[in-house]
Amino acid sequence: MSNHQGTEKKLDLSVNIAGVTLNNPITTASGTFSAYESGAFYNLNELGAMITKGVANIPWDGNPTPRIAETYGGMLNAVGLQNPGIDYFIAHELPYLRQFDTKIIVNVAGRSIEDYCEVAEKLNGTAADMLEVNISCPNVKKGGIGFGTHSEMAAKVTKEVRRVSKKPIIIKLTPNVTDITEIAKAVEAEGADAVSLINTLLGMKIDVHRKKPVLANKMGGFSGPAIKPVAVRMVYQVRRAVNIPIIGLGGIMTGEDVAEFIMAGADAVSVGTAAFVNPTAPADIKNELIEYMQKYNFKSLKEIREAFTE
Amino acid sequence: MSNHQGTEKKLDLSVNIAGVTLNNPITTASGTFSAYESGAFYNLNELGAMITKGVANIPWDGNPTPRIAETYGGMLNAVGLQNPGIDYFIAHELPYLRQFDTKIIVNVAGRSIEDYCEVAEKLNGTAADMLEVNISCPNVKKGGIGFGTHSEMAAKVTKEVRRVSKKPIIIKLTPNVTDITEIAKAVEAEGADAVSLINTLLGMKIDVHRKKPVLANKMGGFSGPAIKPVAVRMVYQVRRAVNIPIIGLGGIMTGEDVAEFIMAGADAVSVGTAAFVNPTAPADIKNELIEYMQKYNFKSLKEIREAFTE
Amino acid sequence: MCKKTVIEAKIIQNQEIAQGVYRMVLSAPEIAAGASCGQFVNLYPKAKHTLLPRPISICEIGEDTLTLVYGVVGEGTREFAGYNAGETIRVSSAIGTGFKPQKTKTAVLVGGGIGVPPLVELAKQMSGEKIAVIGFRDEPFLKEELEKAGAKVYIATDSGKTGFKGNVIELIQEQGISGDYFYSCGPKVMLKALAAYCESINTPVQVSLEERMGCGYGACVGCVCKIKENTETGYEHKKVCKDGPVFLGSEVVWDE
Amino acid sequence: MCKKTVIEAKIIQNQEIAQGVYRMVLSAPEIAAGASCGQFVNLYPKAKHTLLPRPISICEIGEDTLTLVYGVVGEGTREFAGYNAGETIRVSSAIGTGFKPQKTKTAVLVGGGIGVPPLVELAKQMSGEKIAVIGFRDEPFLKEELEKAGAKVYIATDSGKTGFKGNVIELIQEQGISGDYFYSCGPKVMLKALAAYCESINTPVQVSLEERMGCGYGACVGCVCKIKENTETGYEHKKVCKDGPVFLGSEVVWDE
Ligand SMILES: Cc1cc2nc3c(=O)[nH]c(=O)nc-3n(C[C@H](O)[C@H](O)[C@H](O)COP(=O)(O)OP(=O)(O)OC[C@H]3O[C@@H](n4cnc5c(N)ncnc54)[C@H](O)[C@@H]3O)c2cc1C
Ligand SMILES: Cc1cc2nc3c(=O)[nH]c(=O)nc-3n(C[C@H](O)[C@H](O)[C@H](O)COP(=O)(O)OP(=O)(O)OC[C@H]3O[C@@H](n4cnc5c(N)ncnc54)[C@H](O)[C@@H]3O)c2cc1C
Ligand SMILES: Cc1cc2nc3c(=O)[nH]c(=O)nc-3n(C[C@H](O)[C@H](O)[C@H](O)COP(=O)(O)O)c2cc1C
Ligand SMILES: Cc1cc2nc3c(=O)[nH]c(=O)nc-3n(C[C@H](O)[C@H](O)[C@H](O)COP(=O)(O)O)c2cc1C
Ligand code: FES
Ligand code: FES
Repeated sequence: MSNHQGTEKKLDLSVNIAGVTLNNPITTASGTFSAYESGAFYNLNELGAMITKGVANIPWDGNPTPRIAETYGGMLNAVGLQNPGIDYFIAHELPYLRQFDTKIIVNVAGRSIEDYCEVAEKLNGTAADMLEVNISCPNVKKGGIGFGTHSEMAAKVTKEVRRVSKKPIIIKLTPNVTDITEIAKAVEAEGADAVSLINTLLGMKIDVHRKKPVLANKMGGFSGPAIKPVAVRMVYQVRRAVNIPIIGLGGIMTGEDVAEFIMAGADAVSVGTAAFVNPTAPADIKNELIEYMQKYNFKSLKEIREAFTE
Repeated sequence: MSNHQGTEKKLDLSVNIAGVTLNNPITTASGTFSAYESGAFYNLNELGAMITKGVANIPWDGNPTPRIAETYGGMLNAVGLQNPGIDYFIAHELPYLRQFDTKIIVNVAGRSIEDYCEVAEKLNGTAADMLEVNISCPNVKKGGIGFGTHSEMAAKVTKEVRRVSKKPIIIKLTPNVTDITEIAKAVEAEGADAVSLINTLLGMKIDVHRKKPVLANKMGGFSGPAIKPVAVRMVYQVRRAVNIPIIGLGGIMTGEDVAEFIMAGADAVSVGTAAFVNPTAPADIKNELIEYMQKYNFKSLKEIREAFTE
Repeated sequence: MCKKTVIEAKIIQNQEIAQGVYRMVLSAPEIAAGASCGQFVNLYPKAKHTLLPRPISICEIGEDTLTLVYGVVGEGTREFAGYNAGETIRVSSAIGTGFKPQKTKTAVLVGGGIGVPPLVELAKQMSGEKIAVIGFRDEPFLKEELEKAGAKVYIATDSGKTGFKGNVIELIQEQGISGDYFYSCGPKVMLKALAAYCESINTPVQVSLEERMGCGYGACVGCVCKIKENTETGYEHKKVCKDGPVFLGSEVVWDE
Repeated sequence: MCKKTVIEAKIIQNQEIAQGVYRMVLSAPEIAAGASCGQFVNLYPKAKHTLLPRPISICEIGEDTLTLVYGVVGEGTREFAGYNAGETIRVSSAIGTGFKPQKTKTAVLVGGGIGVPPLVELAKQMSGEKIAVIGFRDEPFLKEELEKAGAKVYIATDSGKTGFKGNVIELIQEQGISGDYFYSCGPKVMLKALAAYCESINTPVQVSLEERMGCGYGACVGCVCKIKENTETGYEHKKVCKDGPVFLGSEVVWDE
């Protein structure tokens, strides 16, 4: 292990996403992070960025319980995007986030294109550094079909949000599609500044003792280390299909997992379910990434990416 | 635990799939079973049916190695359907299979519709009880796009194989699609006698120490307990979309997992990766299913299915 | 700033105290120091295919120790039951909003099954008269601990094997047990019935709820319950792991 | 009919014999009885997130015991290294087609690193003169065992810390070691070079190959290597776990 910092070139973890510089590539996956609660366990200044829970134009009540189920190496959730609405968020949550020396990425939810646009517009004057637009929400106007599963709809949301927003926008893609590169190309063409992937797979668990689905909502979003091979594959595919930055996520548990996503083509990453297994996971994973880089004498994320040969 | 067999109604594990009666719902997932090698570990008469490795019209060489990678709670394979071709299969493998008191389901691979039909025709006069048509293979004539990811192509294969085959045909569906019910409905409409699902998810793993993909083929089929929530969800969805029997698979490791698939809507199941973790898995899982049924006093698979409430 | 933590705590004792019910005593001074009655800790299984924390109520808080009592119901608790004294387990700081002991004349503590444990520390924290009414399917546990904490203990069992045959509410009515404040933890059906009973006799009750958790520390909104609020729907989804697990029986929407 | 099995075998010894290299002795009479040199067993990790068997060559076959020697390289072998004598491990019957000891005058056994272990049982099975040439990065192991089996042992290390500085083929050439039959196990680059060397000196060599495995018992066709055959491509994919791990050096297609 070579470890001669100071004399040599210094280790640089920073990454630029659509003009915004993150101190390091570790961000918090939307819906698995709360600044107040997570910050009780580790120093949030360690993060490259905080990605918030999804926020909609009005408060959403979310789904009935149980909302959570554990699976083999993974979990299901059907929180249903419970959130207090953008006005409350701007008034009561955003000010708290501003105290930290890290970037703020606001995850945006919506049931119609107008919903998304309303949130994006309201965030224009605020401290938010970027928006992450979650297009996995069902489009209620189109009978509940996910925006993210059809390239025309994905393109449409991107176009309209891009038009009204003054911030860089990241489009968050769902893995529940036949060809994710098609969706990625569609949103890139309409001005997405970056994409993040993957959102949760759609899964289900039945309790054979109670003889009913574990989740009140029956199906839910499947996340955690179990799904990592799908996420890595999709990041790899999308990297070869678009030129905009990629935030990679899905099952990241260790610093080496981060390196895996970077080699597959990610510019930054998000840590989600890992923070349930270990509340300090994002900070720990950042330190493990540094150890990994020191072991192989990588000085930047770019060097990791370039070391990958197919 | 009530266990008064003999005096009460007897436990009946049998199931009828498209006119073929299996003694029990446990079959072996294609590609994870070899009668000679698996039969060295347990009595093959315990199976409801043996599903063979994929067989094509001519021998296939398969992919370069490494073909196998382990993932968190799962695995990837890129065997590439190595097989000795249908003539060799009929001459040298089928006769060996006939000695067992269980059903024979031959999994059929192809790179064009003609390939599939040739195999199906050659099996007409043989001891095969049913065919399982693997439509996840890439269609070389259409630039390598999977037959199983487009409903028109899936329908076309089904129609042609149904026309030439004198045996019941099961169409094996891939999970790498936006809407699996659409494909299931398309193949049902063209005469599929049953569907089996799921085949493997598409996944990838990168070795961050060697800095290259683990599989020589880069991407591979993702299987094992990690993927079970996706499989259960798809069986549940397809059960509500078609009327033909379903063979459910994907991550089954225990008798309770079998019950879970049956509650979701499966008529029978296949055990795949579990037989790598434990070579006697199919037989053990059958016994665990019996224990589960005794615990809840279920006398048939139908009673399990009907006990499920949403 | 980092006021919460997860530590590897040494197991001092892990002993079966009733069939399938274990008492685990942990050496965890820093966690014990910050804990109060009715809060819970998260226990993390070692098996890597089981990811999520297991929330377990704090049964007793010692100077340097925490006592937990848990029932074996699934993979995680089965793993915990296999630990020996001397081994370690990952455990979080005490979490949530617990019981708020009131200065009243007679407190009635009502517990059902694996909901009995948090009542022990509660009883220890309260002066004044206290009556514990605890129900089990078959086999009671923690009776002595409650008595040591100064409570008069009544026992009900479904089977009638020990104590009163029936449930705790029937026992309360049969024995004419009364008090000016109720506290309770147990299965939802029991809590719901008790909340209705307390309303009928116009006596306040604090109830400790359970819900499936994701993070176990307030970040994921996985573990909510419906608490009456002046909103359009008449309730708000509050987090069991943070706003609870203890709520007033009168503020809970008992719909299911 | 069921001629193969997986058993829970008792661990008699599990001891570090070089840095990161362990000797594990298992009590497994039924498996020992059916084993021959150059075969391997599958060891199954207990951790449920690691599913696949770990193939480990048989180092020595006792009356009632099997000796394995393994290096710690990843999650599975790290788990194995943590076991204590008295614990159990799941282990399969002996699998595959091993070495076929030939009746020759002088046998040369060439091993590289963690490929050395199967040469010990091979040496024990052979009468006649035997020379072992074994290479390591830094720290040799199994020298005494090979000597006890009657072999004259030459050692090479990459670092030159012990024995000859260089690789085994350089050592063979430097020392003018020769024999009428070679046997080898080790990294693919070494085997490939040795096969070329043996061809050049017109001496047969048996080589033991490695490949990533799915089932580990011949069912999945995951673990193939290319063996020369009279086919269109000039080779056939054969299973390392069944047709091998030992093949003739001359029949292997050494393309990568
Ligand atoms: C605030 C709170 C306090 C609790 N206190 C105690 C206690 O003191 N003693 C005790 O024995 N039990 C207590 N429980 C219940 C305990 O958390 C579960 O029995 C335990 O999590 C089961 O884990 P398992 O792995 O054995 O079961 P599994 O069924 O294998 O667990 C699968 C998943 O479901 C969750 N789960 C299963 N049952 C419950 C449940 N009843 N409540 C919440 N999550 C559940 C698990 O945490 C896990 O994520 C408490 C629950 C809550 C919410
Ligand atoms: C026929 C045969 C005999 C072997 N004999 C020995 C022996 O006697 N001593 C010894 O130390 N090692 C031996 N190996 C290598 C040994 O199997 C691996 O080192 C071991 O599987 C690594 O497991 P892990 O969980 O520690 O590594 P991980 O990298 O965590 O394993 C991940 C997966 O890759 C597989 N894998 C990793 N490295 C190898 C490898 N080199 N060959 C095959 N599969 C691999 C594992 O089995 C597992 O499925 C042998 C391999 C084969 C094929
Ligand atoms: C409890 C929970 C809530 C989530 N909520 C959101 C959300 O509000 N918006 C969103 O875009 N993704 C949401 N996700 C998805 C995650 O951000 C992430 O894409 C997914 O969990 C995969 O990453 P992981 O395996 O690291 O958890 C949620 C995930 C979980 C587990
Ligand atoms: C090594 C391997 C080879 C496979 N080969 C085939 C095949 O030839 N034809 C096919 O239809 N499915 C094949 N599959 C897919 C399995 O039959 C099954 O659909 C999948 O593995 C999911 O089930 P499991 O999680 O129980 O393994 C293969 C799977 C594995 C692991
Ligand atoms: S469990 Fe995550 S908020 Fe309560
Ligand atoms: S590992 Fe399955 S055939 Fe060799």
